[in-house]
Amino acid sequence: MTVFQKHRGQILFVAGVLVALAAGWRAFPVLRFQRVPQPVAFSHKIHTDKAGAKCEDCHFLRDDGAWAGIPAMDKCSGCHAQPMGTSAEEKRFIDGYVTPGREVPWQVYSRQPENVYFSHAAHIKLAHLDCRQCHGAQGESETLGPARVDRISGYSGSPHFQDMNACEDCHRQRGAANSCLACHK
Amino acid sequence: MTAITPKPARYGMAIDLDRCTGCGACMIACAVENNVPPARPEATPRTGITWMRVYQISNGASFPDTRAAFIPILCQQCGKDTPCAAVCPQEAVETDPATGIVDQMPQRCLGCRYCMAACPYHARYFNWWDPQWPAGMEKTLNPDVATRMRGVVEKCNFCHGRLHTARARAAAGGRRELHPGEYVPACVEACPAAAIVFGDLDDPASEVARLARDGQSFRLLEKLGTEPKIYYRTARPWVRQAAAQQRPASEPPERRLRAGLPAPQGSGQKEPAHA
Amino acid sequence: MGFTRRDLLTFTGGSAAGLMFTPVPWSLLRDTAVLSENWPGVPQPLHGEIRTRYSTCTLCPAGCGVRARCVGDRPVSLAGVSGHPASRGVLCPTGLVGHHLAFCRDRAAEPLANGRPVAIERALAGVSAAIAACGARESVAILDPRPGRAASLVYRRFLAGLPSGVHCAPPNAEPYGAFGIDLENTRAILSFGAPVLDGWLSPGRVLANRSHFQLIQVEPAYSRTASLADLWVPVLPGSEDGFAAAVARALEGETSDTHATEVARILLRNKPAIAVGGGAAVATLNAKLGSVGRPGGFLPRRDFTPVTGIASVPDRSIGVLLIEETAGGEPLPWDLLRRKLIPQDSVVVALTPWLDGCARHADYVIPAPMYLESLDEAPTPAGSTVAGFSLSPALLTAPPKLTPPAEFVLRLAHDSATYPDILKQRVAAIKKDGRGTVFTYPDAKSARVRDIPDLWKAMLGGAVWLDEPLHSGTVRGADLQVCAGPPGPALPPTPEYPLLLIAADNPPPHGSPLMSKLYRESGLRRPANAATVHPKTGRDQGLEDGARAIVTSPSGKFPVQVIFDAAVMPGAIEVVGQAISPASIRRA
Amino acid sequence: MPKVDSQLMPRGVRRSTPRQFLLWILPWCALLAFGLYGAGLCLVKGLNQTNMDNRFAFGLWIFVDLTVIALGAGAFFTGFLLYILKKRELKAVINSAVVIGFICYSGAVAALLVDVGQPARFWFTFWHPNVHSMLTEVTFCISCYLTVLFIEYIPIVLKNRKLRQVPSFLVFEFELHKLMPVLAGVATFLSFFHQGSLGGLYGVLRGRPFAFREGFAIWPSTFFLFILSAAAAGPAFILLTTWLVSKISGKPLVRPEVLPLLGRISGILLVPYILLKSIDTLVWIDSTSPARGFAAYQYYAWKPFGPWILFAEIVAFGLLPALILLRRRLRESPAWLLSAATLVCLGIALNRFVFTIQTLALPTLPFDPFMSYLPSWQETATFLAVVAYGVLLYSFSFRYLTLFPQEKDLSC
Repeated sequence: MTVFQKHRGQILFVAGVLVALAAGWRAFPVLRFQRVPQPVAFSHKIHTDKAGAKCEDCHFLRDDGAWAGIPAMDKCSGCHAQPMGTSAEEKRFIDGYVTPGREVPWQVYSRQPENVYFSHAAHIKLAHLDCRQCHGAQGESETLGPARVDRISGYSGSPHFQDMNACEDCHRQRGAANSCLACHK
Repeated sequence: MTAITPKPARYGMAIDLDRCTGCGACMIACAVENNVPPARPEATPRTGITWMRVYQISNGASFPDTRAAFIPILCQQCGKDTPCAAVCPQEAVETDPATGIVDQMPQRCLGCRYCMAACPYHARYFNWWDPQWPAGMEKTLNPDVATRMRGVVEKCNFCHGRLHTARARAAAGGRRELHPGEYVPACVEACPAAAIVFGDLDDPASEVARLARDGQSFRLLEKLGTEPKIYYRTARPWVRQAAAQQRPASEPPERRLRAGLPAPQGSGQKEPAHA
Repeated sequence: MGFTRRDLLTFTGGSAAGLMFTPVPWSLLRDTAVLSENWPGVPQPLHGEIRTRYSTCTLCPAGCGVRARCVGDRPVSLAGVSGHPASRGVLCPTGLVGHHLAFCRDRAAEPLANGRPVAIERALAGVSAAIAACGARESVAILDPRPGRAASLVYRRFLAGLPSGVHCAPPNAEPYGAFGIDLENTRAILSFGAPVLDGWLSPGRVLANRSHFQLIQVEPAYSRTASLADLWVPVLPGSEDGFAAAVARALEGETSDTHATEVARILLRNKPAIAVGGGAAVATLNAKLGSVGRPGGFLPRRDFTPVTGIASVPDRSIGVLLIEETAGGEPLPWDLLRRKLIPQDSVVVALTPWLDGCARHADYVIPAPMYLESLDEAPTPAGSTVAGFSLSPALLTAPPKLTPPAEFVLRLAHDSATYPDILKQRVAAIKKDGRGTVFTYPDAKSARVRDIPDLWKAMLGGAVWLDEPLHSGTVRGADLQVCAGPPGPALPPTPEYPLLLIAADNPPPHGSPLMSKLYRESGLRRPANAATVHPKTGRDQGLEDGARAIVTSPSGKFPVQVIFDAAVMPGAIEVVGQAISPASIRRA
Repeated sequence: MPKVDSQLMPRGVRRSTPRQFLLWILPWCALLAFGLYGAGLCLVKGLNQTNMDNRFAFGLWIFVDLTVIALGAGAFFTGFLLYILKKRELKAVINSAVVIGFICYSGAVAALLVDVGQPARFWFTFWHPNVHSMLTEVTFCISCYLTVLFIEYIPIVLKNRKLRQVPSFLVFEFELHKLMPVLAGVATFLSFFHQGSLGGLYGVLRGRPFAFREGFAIWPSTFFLFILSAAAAGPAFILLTTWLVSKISGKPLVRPEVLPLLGRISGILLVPYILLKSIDTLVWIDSTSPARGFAAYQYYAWKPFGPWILFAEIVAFGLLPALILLRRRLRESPAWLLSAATLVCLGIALNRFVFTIQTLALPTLPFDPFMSYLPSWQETATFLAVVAYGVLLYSFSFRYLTLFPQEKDLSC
């Protein structure tokens, strides 16, 4: 009659608990999100350093306060009609998208539900937030990491854009508007 | 640090019933702006969605002494003890302290319709059907307003999408405060007779505040004490009588509203009872 | 000893308990909310850069300026152009949802010959053959809904080349002939049934001036305009001319019935005054008021070229009839057209965006582009005192197989020019004359034609050209030709037909499904099948409110839904868009 | 099969043959199936299947929910009298009362889940509750109380002859039983609250002067009236059902003095209710309603809702049964007792009808029309499904469980 025999029930129960905890805290957060690679290995670094481009050249506020977001093909083809460098990736990009004039299906890191409203204008011009605060060091990145997408909802799984609480907390701390329609439409 | 929130406004409207020609432009501009779907054939005057609805009222007299007027009804944006906001079980309705606008969040709404029972103006509408647009027409939807799903309540929110746009434009110019007239709801912009004046009731200089103060203005069901922010104006005594009077004990069927009448053929079996 | 079922249960119980203390159940629960947000089948709006584009409304003769809010190139909402001389920044309800028309049912999608789809070439060949086959006394006619356009010029040129071509227009296409109305200076309007506040001329212009003219509405029905007029004079249908004469006498100081005297008093006190709405007596009344050729009255404009009204085309004379239908106009009553056709071997060609209008009776249907689907033109705005012209650039991409009516006629004429070429020529001509000013929509500014280098480009960007006013000295055709007045009843009421049908409210035009929904649910426009009667009349006929009934008149019977309304003249039945005639009504 | 069937039955009582029982439940099953089909349509195709509309946002379902929950109050009130006030005689009906309560509440909740437009979001109310809303209070209390009823139901089930053979069940049942007084206390508290909140639901509608009532603190007067009326109606309903079951099963189930006792309780509670209700009505007519711009008389000018409704509510269905139930001699005679109990239940139903349907039918804007509403067949079917479910659950419980402890002694 070993200890195991004696407390077989309890031991098994505890084992179950432990397994569940491990699965819930370790495995689930990983499984929950899908890592979708970007279609083109774009390097912010090269564009800012070598090409001497500024952030605002591509990502800017329009006069009406709308955010231009990710530039469209016409912006790229401005320079990349012919290869600027020698990299295979650039060639692939030109043959695949520039020459046929196809838009690049970029994966948006911050994909939100349709009813969410976000104004870059308010956050940049009024709250004077630094891009890094939400987008991290994307601007200096060598390559674009894969987008984290919630497998069920299909929305962004990136820590900053995951749920409403992050927004609400910051708004509360800064005493900014927190009514539903302030951020929903 | 409240500095970040701009000076709160209390948006409201003054609607001149003597100018209103009952053309319905306000209703239509509203529906286009807010992505209201076309009706199912089964829909009736009582199940359709019309954030803004123009009613016809009459003095009850008979030909040739009869007189008619039009009165647009939208959410009256009650400012005190807002009946619908108090009753919602899950905070899908709230009054925005920054604008005084009564917000309705369809994505939070359970569809219990308690708020509709609470609203004395019948200004809240339920999505009885899945919204549907004719093929291709969904490409004309307004990107500033999210479409709603079936089984939720929706209502006028003073074209909040336009408020977002106006604020973004102001922010781009580094401003927190909006200039007067920078933000107007679709119905105000569309009214061919310029019968609707919109603005901040708390700004004494504003046109709307001036109109709200003058003797020709009144509000619907004022005695309920919910401080609606929609003011109606008329110089015609009988119109004021018909719109502001206490509910009459009973009325002859002729007095009945067109809106209350059975819809044209193919619009379901529901017939209103006769008073 | 092995792993028993009991062990398994214990283990599962444990893990279930453990799971409660992990994010798993809660985040899954939250995701169900997301699922209920993306309710299946609910479309999501397109996103993109918001642009503003301009056009001009061609749905009715008002010629209002249109400012379109577009996502990328797609219009999502339409609005008026502030400062626009004709529309004063206003669009009517129909205009507000003009961009929905392209998505309506009943659209003509491809050429049809006797109901069967054919290639456009085949249709062309068929029609030209029919035209060639026309004898000397079998005329070829084109029914032109808006004479005075560049397209009308194309039609006239083509018809001139034929042995007997007739360029004709629907009744009252040109209500006041060569004259426009100087609303800005009018102080009183005596209207005989004209829908002055319900879509008359350019609604924006009328409402902008409403505050400084008195409005007297002479009409049997308590119409929208009547309800908003300063004075409503209910008269029996057909007695308008009599009343006009009475007013004319009263203006002379003769005593006549109290209403007329009252009206005369108002007119004399508020000069300049005009009488509108048509009828011979109205013409004389205007002469009496001295409102012709004077500021605040009827002023002649330069561009007028008279066309034959369809009514004055001899019966049984047309061998080939080409009918152009606009996207906004309501179709003519078919029997009016049928009478003009040669009974057996006549050919009808419908140049129309709709399948439910005259297309139903046509041998050939040539699908026309819908409003905003192709470059179009807007002629002189209705009631304008000066000639005008503007382009209506396309905002939507048209489906294939559509042919603009003018283009079809050009091809019949073996003319190599396209419709845009014709429009270019028109603009070039305006530039050449160098008269008048151009109001450009984007900047809401007016400039002299001479000062605009590239008029065509300016027009494409949204602009309206307005001619210089004629000096009132040089009044051409000083006698005001006025359109026909409101018709009286063909027959008097009889025991068989004790009641009187009154046409009230115009039939709802082709419109966005959204518009028809809103009108139906608000009850703001009467449903097409409504018959409105005075409650007393209704009860005398054994009806009650909301009942379904049958209306019978000498010209036939139709089902209606009864609406009781004390505003209706006792003994009358107000129906939507019906000719005035005696009738009877009984329960269905 | 018959063997198992008989083994499941309580000892010492006689039950109908399997055949009879089958014949009894079949029609109810059919009705249930039909009802579920109707409810399914509403869930799949949406609420356009009902005849509710933007004016009649609430319809048959809400009316039924309110009524059923009021009648189900018997469960908590009997429990309260038995365990808290130690009224031992009521032991005879407590099990039956619990089952009925469970049926009423679970039925109401089921109907509510069909009634809301987005059933998948039911948990929002717990996740983001709006504490100012009476409906939140109702949702919380009802779901908690339903759980309590479920727990109260368990021992009754575990007492089943076959289940008793599992030793651990026996222990569990015993433990639970010691818990009963506590549960009864909790149940009483919860029920008092949500019965009240259900009344509050309408009393707080300041936009509907017909329903709006002044009150104490956050609770309008209807809050307290609903509690009282429910407490009065509950025993009456237990009385009726008990009588009905014994008629149908053709067996005496409780000692003769039990039903009159229930009647007496109901009568005693009715008196204060009627009194307060009358006062409340007078205050409302005199000040509450006029103060908000609505002369009370005009509510009753819209046919068919004439002044007769007030009379029926207060006199015919209130005072009259109260007087009957308080007279010992009348109470003793089954005919009087039962008709009085029926009147009480009808009165409750009428009262709930007035607050749900009449409130919405009456116009508020000066140019509003008066409107009427008739439930669609899908709505009615869903309602019938709830009824059928109740009958079936009760039938099975009665057959296999001991709902009436005295039955054994009375039958032998």
